[in-house]
This record gives sequence, structure tokens and C-alpha cells, in this order.
Amino acid sequence: MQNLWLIPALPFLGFLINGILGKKLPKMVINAVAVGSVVLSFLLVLNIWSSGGDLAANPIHQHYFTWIQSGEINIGWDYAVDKLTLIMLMVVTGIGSLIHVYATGYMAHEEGYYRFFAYLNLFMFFMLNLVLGGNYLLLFVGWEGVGLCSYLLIGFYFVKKSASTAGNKAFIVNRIGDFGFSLAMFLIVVNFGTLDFTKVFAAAPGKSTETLTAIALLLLLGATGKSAQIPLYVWLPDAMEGPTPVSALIHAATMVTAGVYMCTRSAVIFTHAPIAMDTVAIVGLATAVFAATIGLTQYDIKKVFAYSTVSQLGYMFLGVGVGAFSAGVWHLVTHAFFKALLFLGAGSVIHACHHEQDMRHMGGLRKYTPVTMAVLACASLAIAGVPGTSGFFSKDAILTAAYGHAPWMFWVGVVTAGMTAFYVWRAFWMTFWGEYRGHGHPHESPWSMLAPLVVLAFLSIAGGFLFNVPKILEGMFPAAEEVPGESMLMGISIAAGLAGIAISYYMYVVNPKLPQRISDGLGGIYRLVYDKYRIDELYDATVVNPVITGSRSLLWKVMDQGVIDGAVNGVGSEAQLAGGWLKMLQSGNIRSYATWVVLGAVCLLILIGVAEGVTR
Amino acid sequence: MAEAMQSINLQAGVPISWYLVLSAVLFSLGVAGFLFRKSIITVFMCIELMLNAVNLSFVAFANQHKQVSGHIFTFFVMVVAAAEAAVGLAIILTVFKNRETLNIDEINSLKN
Amino acid sequence: MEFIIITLIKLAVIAFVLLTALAYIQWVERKVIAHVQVRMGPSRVGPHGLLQPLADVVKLITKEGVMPPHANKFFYLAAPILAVFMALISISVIPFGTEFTVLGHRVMMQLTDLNVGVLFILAVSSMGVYGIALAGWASNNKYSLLGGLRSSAQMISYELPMSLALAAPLLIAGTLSLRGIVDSQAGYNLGFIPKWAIFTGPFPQIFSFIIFMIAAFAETNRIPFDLPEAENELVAGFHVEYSSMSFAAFFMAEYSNMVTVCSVATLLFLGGWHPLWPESMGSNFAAPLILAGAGAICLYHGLNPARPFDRFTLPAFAVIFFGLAGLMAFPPLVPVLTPLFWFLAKLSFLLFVFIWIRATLPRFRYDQLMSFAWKFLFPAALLNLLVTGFLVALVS
Amino acid sequence: MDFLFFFLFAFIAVACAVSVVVQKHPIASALSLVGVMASIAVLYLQLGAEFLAMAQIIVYAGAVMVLFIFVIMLLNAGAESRAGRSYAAQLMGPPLLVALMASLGFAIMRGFPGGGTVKFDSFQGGTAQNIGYALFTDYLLPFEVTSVLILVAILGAIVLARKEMD
Repeated sequence: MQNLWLIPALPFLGFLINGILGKKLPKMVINAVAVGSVVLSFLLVLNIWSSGGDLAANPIHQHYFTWIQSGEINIGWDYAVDKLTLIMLMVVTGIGSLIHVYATGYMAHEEGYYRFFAYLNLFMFFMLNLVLGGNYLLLFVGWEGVGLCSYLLIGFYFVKKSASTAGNKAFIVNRIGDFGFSLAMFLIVVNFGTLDFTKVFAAAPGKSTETLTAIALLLLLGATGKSAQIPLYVWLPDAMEGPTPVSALIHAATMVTAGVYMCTRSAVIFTHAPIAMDTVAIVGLATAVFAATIGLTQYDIKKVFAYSTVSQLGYMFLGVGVGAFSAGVWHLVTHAFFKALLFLGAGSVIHACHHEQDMRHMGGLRKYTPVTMAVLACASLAIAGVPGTSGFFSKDAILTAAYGHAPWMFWVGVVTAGMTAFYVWRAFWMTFWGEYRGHGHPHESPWSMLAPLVVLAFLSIAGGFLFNVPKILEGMFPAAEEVPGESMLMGISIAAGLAGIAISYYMYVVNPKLPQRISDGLGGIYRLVYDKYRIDELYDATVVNPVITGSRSLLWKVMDQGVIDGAVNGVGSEAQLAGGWLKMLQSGNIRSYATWVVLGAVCLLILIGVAEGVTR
Repeated sequence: MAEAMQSINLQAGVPISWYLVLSAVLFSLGVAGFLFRKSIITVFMCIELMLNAVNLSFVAFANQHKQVSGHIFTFFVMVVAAAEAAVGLAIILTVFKNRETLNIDEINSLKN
Repeated sequence: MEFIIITLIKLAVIAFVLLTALAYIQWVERKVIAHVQVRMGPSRVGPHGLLQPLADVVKLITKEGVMPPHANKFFYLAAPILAVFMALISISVIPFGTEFTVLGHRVMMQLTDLNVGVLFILAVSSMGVYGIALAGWASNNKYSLLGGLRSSAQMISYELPMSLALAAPLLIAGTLSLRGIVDSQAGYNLGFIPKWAIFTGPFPQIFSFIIFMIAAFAETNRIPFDLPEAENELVAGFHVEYSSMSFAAFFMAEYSNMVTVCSVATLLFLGGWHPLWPESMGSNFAAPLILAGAGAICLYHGLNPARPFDRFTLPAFAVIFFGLAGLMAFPPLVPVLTPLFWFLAKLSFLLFVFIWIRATLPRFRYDQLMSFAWKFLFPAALLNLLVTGFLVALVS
Repeated sequence: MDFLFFFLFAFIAVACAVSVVVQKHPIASALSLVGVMASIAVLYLQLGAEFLAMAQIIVYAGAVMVLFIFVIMLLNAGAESRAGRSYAAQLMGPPLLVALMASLGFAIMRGFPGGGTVKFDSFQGGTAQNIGYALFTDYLLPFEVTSVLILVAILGAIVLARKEMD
């Protein structure tokens, strides 16, 4: 019998200890508590992995207590583990452990050390809750909880205006997605009478397509918020204000994939709603292309990787949308490896360059930080889809499935893959080749930071062999149809990736003047892309400002000041008038007051007497 | 009234209403003191008198219904009266310190 | 009717004995203090000054009562009466022996057995403040007013630890009737340790007893807590303006209060009339033996007189003591008189402690007195009550 | 006997209450009030409330009224001054009082035409045990709340009455 509740409980305990006592504890203890709790959770997950038995046939399902009981609806605190959950657990706790170790080195000299680890542990708790939850509401608890932690950690440097603004932005944008998710849950409750996954999915095939489409689209809205898809992706690039381990853990490896997880979890609903499926695929693809183009132009190393994340998440949704759920999850896993590595490597680079994030002030770091360069190279190879690396397998699986669904999606995907390879390697060249353009002396990071990087580098390269997700998940999802000419498609995508690498090498190592000329040549278009298509400004103009102006002019000036204050003031002045008369009674003489009280008492007594007399 | 007097059996005991009448009389005397006395301390004592009068009727009711609840109410009234006396007298001390008068008619800063 | 007659007879007996005893406690006090201070004490009026109390009474009655000018006449006169009244009335619920039958009537050695006896004593003793406060106020004298205020503050303050100390043995006894409390202390642990509240129970009430005795000293305005009449500060405190019988009334009240608190201590903590060791070990013979011993000593000193008239007086005392010893040993009276003897023995011992302390300890300062009550005695009594209550609940 | 006791102590209570109201001096009023309280305590005994009778004496006569006397002595309050007046109280007071008495009497006579009768010892439910049991079971919450109230009152009294700190 596995005690599932221990897995989230341990990080929560860590959160309590660090959050409440952390201020007084020495750093050694904080490290031990924060890292230890997550590693223990990881070991527990490994235990399930090794001794799980046949999870496909008998998923683990544990009921702890009834949480909400209202009429027919009974929502329990249930944890459930099937293979999908298990994979997510491995990713979350495994990468979580590595990043915790990394953070002990990265954050060593920061203010609020204990606070950071308390938040990080709290995040682990909610994320594990999200993954383990056996019903939508519990998933939602985790969903909201990770959102909260994301907000807290983005705004970790809360004295910085941009950081706290970014935190607010993430929180508010996510609310829109959560609104969709809530509506989806309401619809599920209304139509199914329950939120338990097993019951909902068992009953889903019997429901009408319209209902399922509505539910699926609303769930997708939720997923776009959490997983940064069009139109709600805007918060993720800004979220890079947080410390780098946070970007790696929350905004690359785990939390942002929650949307993918949720859609995969709801596969039954989606497969019965073809329109929703198509929407998912198109949203994913559009996001992938869109973010990739922005990524081409950015100079902030973390921004580049942030747009890359958005783009890769788009890939995952593409996979889910074309029905290749296991491919999507596979990409989720491999992406977790190499994107965490990219971010952590970027963190290492930033650390080396004294918190410089602009690539134009880097360069030539291969002499100073050889290990970082090596691991980043592994990650970049993986994301570019070079054959044999983890990224190759998952991306290829998605693209193949996309070709089976609609060939044009494949071609767009291939172009995106090329762009991906280009901008990642562009960052690589700009960082490690050429001459050092920054200030100070770059230095290699401590081994507490490098060790997790090496592990992740290994996983990025070999992860595709180690975790053959479609094989593990075999039987959980309907198999994607066989696609003819698979090897040819594979060749095309490999070629696109290699081409991207080659072009970037040419543009940033062989002929460094070229990018400037190209951007000058493109002029306005370049400017538009560089400014991220001015989507933020568009949102400001269309949504944010109207809301603010409306609140200010209508709600405040008219409703509040005119109607409500007017009513209050009117009552006040009337009362003042009446009070002017009654003031005569207010003599300040206690005995007079007493007289009035007695008068009232006598009147009451007489009234009661009269009433009694009447009734008799 | 005369009929009522005749129907009273001297062996049966005191009618409960007599206690209530006594309570009412004491209460009215307390009210009278409150209305006509000028010393704030005496006025305060008249409040205690009224409380006592009410307590008496509580206990009489308890006897009537043979239940202990009336006693509990009286108990609470006593406790509250004790607390009230402590705070009230402290207030009187403060008032006297500040205004050097105990005449209730001169303590009228609530006026208007 | 029978009830009323018996009660009236008891009333007469108790009043006579008590008032006489009060006068003679005064004599004992003077004698004891004198001997502590290596003096003779009263010795002129009657043999060994035995008629001194009588002489004092005559003196006080025949003295002129002086009333200070501008005193509030009514309250000035009412105060001593109130004081002595409140002091005497609490004696009425104190039992001092078992029941016995005379001429077919059952008689309790107690005026009345209230089932809220302890509360009654507390209530009456709390009323005792009025006599003193009024006396201080009505005298129209700043010393007496200060004395009166001090005294009432002191008595209110010490009433709290006293009541709390009283509550602890009540928890063990489970009743508020004084007779019931004494009955609950009958018997012996291990065959010889008496089941008095200070020795037994889930929590021996020795701390409670000490706290009660300290508070009792303060309640009766005795040294070391006699601040209200601190001669060197307040001349004589609240009764500075009193003379004649009204002055005597305050003294009567003080001694009467002493008797009351000592009786309460005896009843609640020292097992009332239960002997110190079991009857099977011969406790019934203690009384005649002690009295006979006293008689023998008197006889010996009468035969070897230190002063000429001792030759006549001491043998006379010896005869009285032997007579009492005979009464105590007279079998039909044993079950009646032995409990009475034990009660009076314990009471006398406590009264002696009062006098002994007066001869020994100096007076407190007023702020010391107050902070002692509130900062030490009150928390200690509360703690004792908590522990006792907890243990009683645990045992039951 | 019951009638005798009732009339005796009812008379004392009313006489003392009148004295509370008409005495010129606050001390006299206070002592009259003690008389009222004591006679009410005796009536409690007759009504079978022995615990309350004792509590009445201890709390009211022994503590509250001593506090009053204390304050009167401290402030050296004399007979009240003539200054100030309340037209409302003086004009409306007497008729209102008559009306109050009349309506109360009417209500009592109407509500308790026969009523029960009280004999000494007819009600045994007022012992300390009964009250303690009720207090710690049915009325536990009010009891605890009252203890908090007393605590607050103590604090309030101390804050109000203490000397200003330098």
C-alpha cells in the first residue's frame, strides 16, 4: 500500500518549517529541509515507479475524506495514480529535486533565502496536488495553488517594480483562464453530477457532442491561461522577472505544462469533441509559430527561452490537438528536461556575467564557463531535434501525427522547428562564441549548480531512449493512425533543424554583420516582431484601458459619487433636519433622558395591556 | 381585590404575585430615585436597587416554575452588576477628578 | 415549639459562655504576652489577675462616653453595634460537638446547621467591614477615616485568598454544611493518621491551611496585619474617637472574629471534634488525664507556694481541674464531652498561635501588606485550588 | 410563619428602599440599600434560593456596596447640591411613576391572578449543587463569557482609576 498523501505532504511540511521558522534557522537547515523534503517525495515516486505493478489495469486510487458534500454532489479528497500521473510525478519531483539543489547554489547570497525555499516547497505541494488529484476540483486546487506560488515567486524581488507588476500580470491573466476552467467545471457538474475523473470519463461518451465541445473549449481556455497559449500567453515572457530557478521549474518544466496535462487527462472529452480538437491543434500551432518568430529577434537570453517555451508548449498542444496525446506528453517530458536545462544553463551564464541578461553583452564565454557551454550545447541539440537526442523523438512523433491529421500543419510545424533551432543556436553562438563584450570577469558556477545541469544534460540527450512515453502510455489513448512515408517526414524535420543550426552559425559566427543588415532591410516588420507584435499594447488599448476608464468614469464618478453618495448624503441631510428638531430633547441632562425612558416603558406596558385586553 | 384577599389561605403560603408586587414597588422606588436624585452616586445606587428588584422577581419565577434557570439569571445579573459597579465607580472617580462635582445635572457635556 | 425552646436554651448557654470567654481570652492574651516578654501581666485583681476582665468591664461601663463634635451621631453609635453584631452572628452556624439526647430531645451542639454554613460565615464576615468603615467615617477624624479606609481595603483584599483557601477543602468534602465537612474528616489513614483535611485527601490541604491562617490574621486586623490601628501612624485607627462601651464593643468584635476564624480553621482543616489519634489507642483518656495533670501541678504548687495566697488559690484550682477530669471520665458523659474537649483544645491552640504571633512579629508596611495579598497570597491560593480541583476530579 | 416573614422583610425592604431615595446623605442611602439587599436575601431564603441568598450578601452587600461606601468616603461626598434641574423629570416624573406602578400592578394581577404560593422549603432546587451543575452544563458558554466580561471590567476600572503615570 502506497501512502500517496505523503508525496505532497512532505513538501508542505517543508513549507511550514521554512515558512514559519525559516527566519531563525541557519541556511544548512533550510537547505536540508527544502531539498530533503522534495528528494524524499521523489524517492517515494520512484518507489511507486518500481513497484507499481500494472498501473494500466489497476490504477491506484486512495480516498482520504469527504471534502464537500452538497446534495448529490460528493467531492472527496482523493489521490489517484495511473501511468500519466506517474510520468508527471517523475517529471515534477525529479526535476524539482534537481532545481532545488541548483537553487541552493544560485540563491546562496539572496535576501529572503528561507522565503524563496518556502515558496518553492509550497509550489511543489500544489503541483503534486494538481497531478495527484482524483477529481477536477482537487486538480483546480493545485491549479490555483501553483498560480499563487507562481505569482509569489515572480514577484520574489518585490522591491523591483517590474517584478511585482509581472507578478500581478501573471495572476490577472491566469484569472481569465481560471474563469474558463471554473465554467467548465460547472458544466461538468451540471451534466455529469460529479467531478471524479473516472466517473466523468466513463459517462462522457454518452453525452451530446455540443456539451462536450463546450466543456472542452472552456477547459482549453483554462489551459491557454496556465500554459501560455494564444491569446493568454502574454504573462509568461514577463514572468522571467522571477529568479532563474523559478523560471526553470515553474515557467518551463512543470506548471506551464499543467494545461497540457489537463487536456491529456480530459482526452476522453476532447476526442468526442472534434471541433475542440481542431481548435486545440490550431491554437497550438499558431502559438508555436507566433512565439518562434518573436524568439528570433530577442536579445534577453531569458526572453528568448521564454518565447521558446511558449512555442514548444504550442507544439504540445498541437500534439494533443491532432490526437497524439502520448506524443504531446512525450514532448512535455523531454521539453521539461531540455528547457529546464536551458534555463538553468542561462542562469549559470547570467550568474557568470554578474546578472547580465542581454546577449549583446556576453560572448566568448566558452573560455570561462566550459561546463555550462557543454551542457547548454546538449540542450540546444535536443531542442533543435538533432537525431538521437530526446527532442528529436518527441518532436518527430508530434510532426508525424500532425501530417496524418493535416499535411499543412506538418509543414508549418517544420518551419517552426527550423526557427526554433535557429534562435536557440543563435543564443548559443552569441553567448559562447566571439569576444566577451560584457564587464567584469565571468566565472564558472559552483558545483552545486553544475551537478544538476550535468544530470539534466544527460537526460536531454538520452531521455528519448529512457522514457519512451508512447510505449508506457500504450493503451491509454486511442492510437494515432499509421502515417505513410514516416521516414521521409523524419528526414524533412531533421533537415529543418540542421538548417536552422547552420544558418545561425553562418549569421552569428561566420558573418556577424549580416543580422544587422537583414533587420535593417526588413525595417518595419522587424520592428513589429521585435516589439512582440505589440500584443501587450493591443491588450492595453482594447481591454485594460477600457476597463480602467469604465471603472473610473462610470462606476466611480457616476455610480459611486452620484447615485450611492447622493443617496447617503440625502439621507444624511434629511436626518440632520429631523435631528435639528429632535435636538430639543437632547438636553444633556441624564434625568431627562431617564424620564423619556420611563415614558417609553409605561407606553409599552399600556400597549401590551391593551393588546391583552383586545385578545381576551 | 377583596375577593382575592378572601381566597388566600393562610396555611397555603404566600402568593407568588405578592413577591412580584414587592419587586414592582422596589423597582418603582429605584426609578423614582433615578428621576429625582441629583447625586450621581445615589443615582447609581438606585440602579442597583432596580437590579435587585428584578432579581427578586426572577427568583420568584424560579420558585413558581420549580426551575433553577431563574437563579442562574440572577447569578449573572449579580456578576454583571459587580462588574458594572467597578467600572461605574471608576468612571465616577474620574468624573469627579476632572469636574469636581457629583451633581448629575452639571455633568451635561452630551448636550447638543 | 420544642425547637424554639431548645434553641433559646442553646442561645443562652452559648451567649453566656462566649461572652465570658471573650473577656478571658483578653486576659490570656495579656498573660501570655507578659510571660513571653518576661513580665508578670495582670496579677492584682483577684488571684493571678483572674478578676481583671471583670474589673475592665466595670471600668468601661462606668466611663463617660465621649462623642466628638460634628460626628454623624447615628452612624457613630451604630458602627460598634454593627461590628459586634456581625462578629457574633457567625458563631451561630459553628458546630462544636456531636449530637446527644437530653430527656428524650435530640440536641445538636450548634445553634443551627445551615447547609450553606461556610457561605454564611463568608457573607457575615464580609459584612463586618461596615462597622469599621462606618466607625472611621462617622468619627469625623482624618486618622480614623484613614484607618477605616485601610481596614476595609485590607479586609476586602484578604477575603479573596481566604475564600479561595476555604474552597479547596470544600472541594474535597463536597458539601457546604460545616457539620458535613467535619463528618467527612472522620476516620484514620493507616490506622493512626487522622483524615483531617491538612493530612489527607487527594491533595493535603496544608498550603491551604497556611494561606487561610495568614488571611485570617489580616481579616481580624491582628498583628502583623494590624495596620488599621497602627498606633504610631494613625494614633489608634478607626476607633480613636471611641470610648467606654462602644470602644469595648470593637474589642469584643475583634476577639469574637478571632474565635470565629479559628473555629472555621478547626472545622475545615483540623477535623473539628475528631481526636488526634483513634479511640482504640485511648484518645478518650486524653482529656481526663490532661485535666488531672493540670490539677496535680496546681496542687503541687499549692503545697509549695511561691506567694502567700497561692496556698489557698492553687488547691482550689486543683479541685476544679480534678472535678472536670472526673466529669470527662464519667462514662455517660464521655461521648458528649470528649468531642467538645477536642474541639476546644484545637480552638485554644489556634488562639494561642494568634497571641504567640502577636508577641513575636513586627507590623507590615501598608504597601507590603497589599502586594503580599495580591501578588503572593491570591495566586498561591488560586494555584492550590486548581491543583486540588484537578486532583479531586482525577480521583473521582 | 411564612406570611409573618414575608411581611416583616417586605416591610423592611420597602422602608429601606424609601430611605435610599429620600435620605440626603449618600452614606445613609448606601446603608439603606444594604438593608434592602439583606432583606431581599432573606426573601430569597424563603423562596428556596439559599445559594443566591448568600451570594447576594457576599457580592452585593460585601463587595459592591463596600465599593460604594469606599468611593463616597474617598470623594467625601456630602449632601447633594441644589444646582441644576430637569424640567422633564420634575414635571413628568410623578405622574409617570404613578402610571408605572399602576401598569406594573395591573400586569401582575392580570398575569398571576391566582398564581402559585410560596412556602418555606417548598422548593429545594436552589442549592449550590444545583446551581453549579446548571452553570457548568447548560449555561457554560454564558458563564465563560461572563468571566471574560469581568476581566474586561477589571481592566477598565484599573485604567480609569489609576493615577496618571509621569
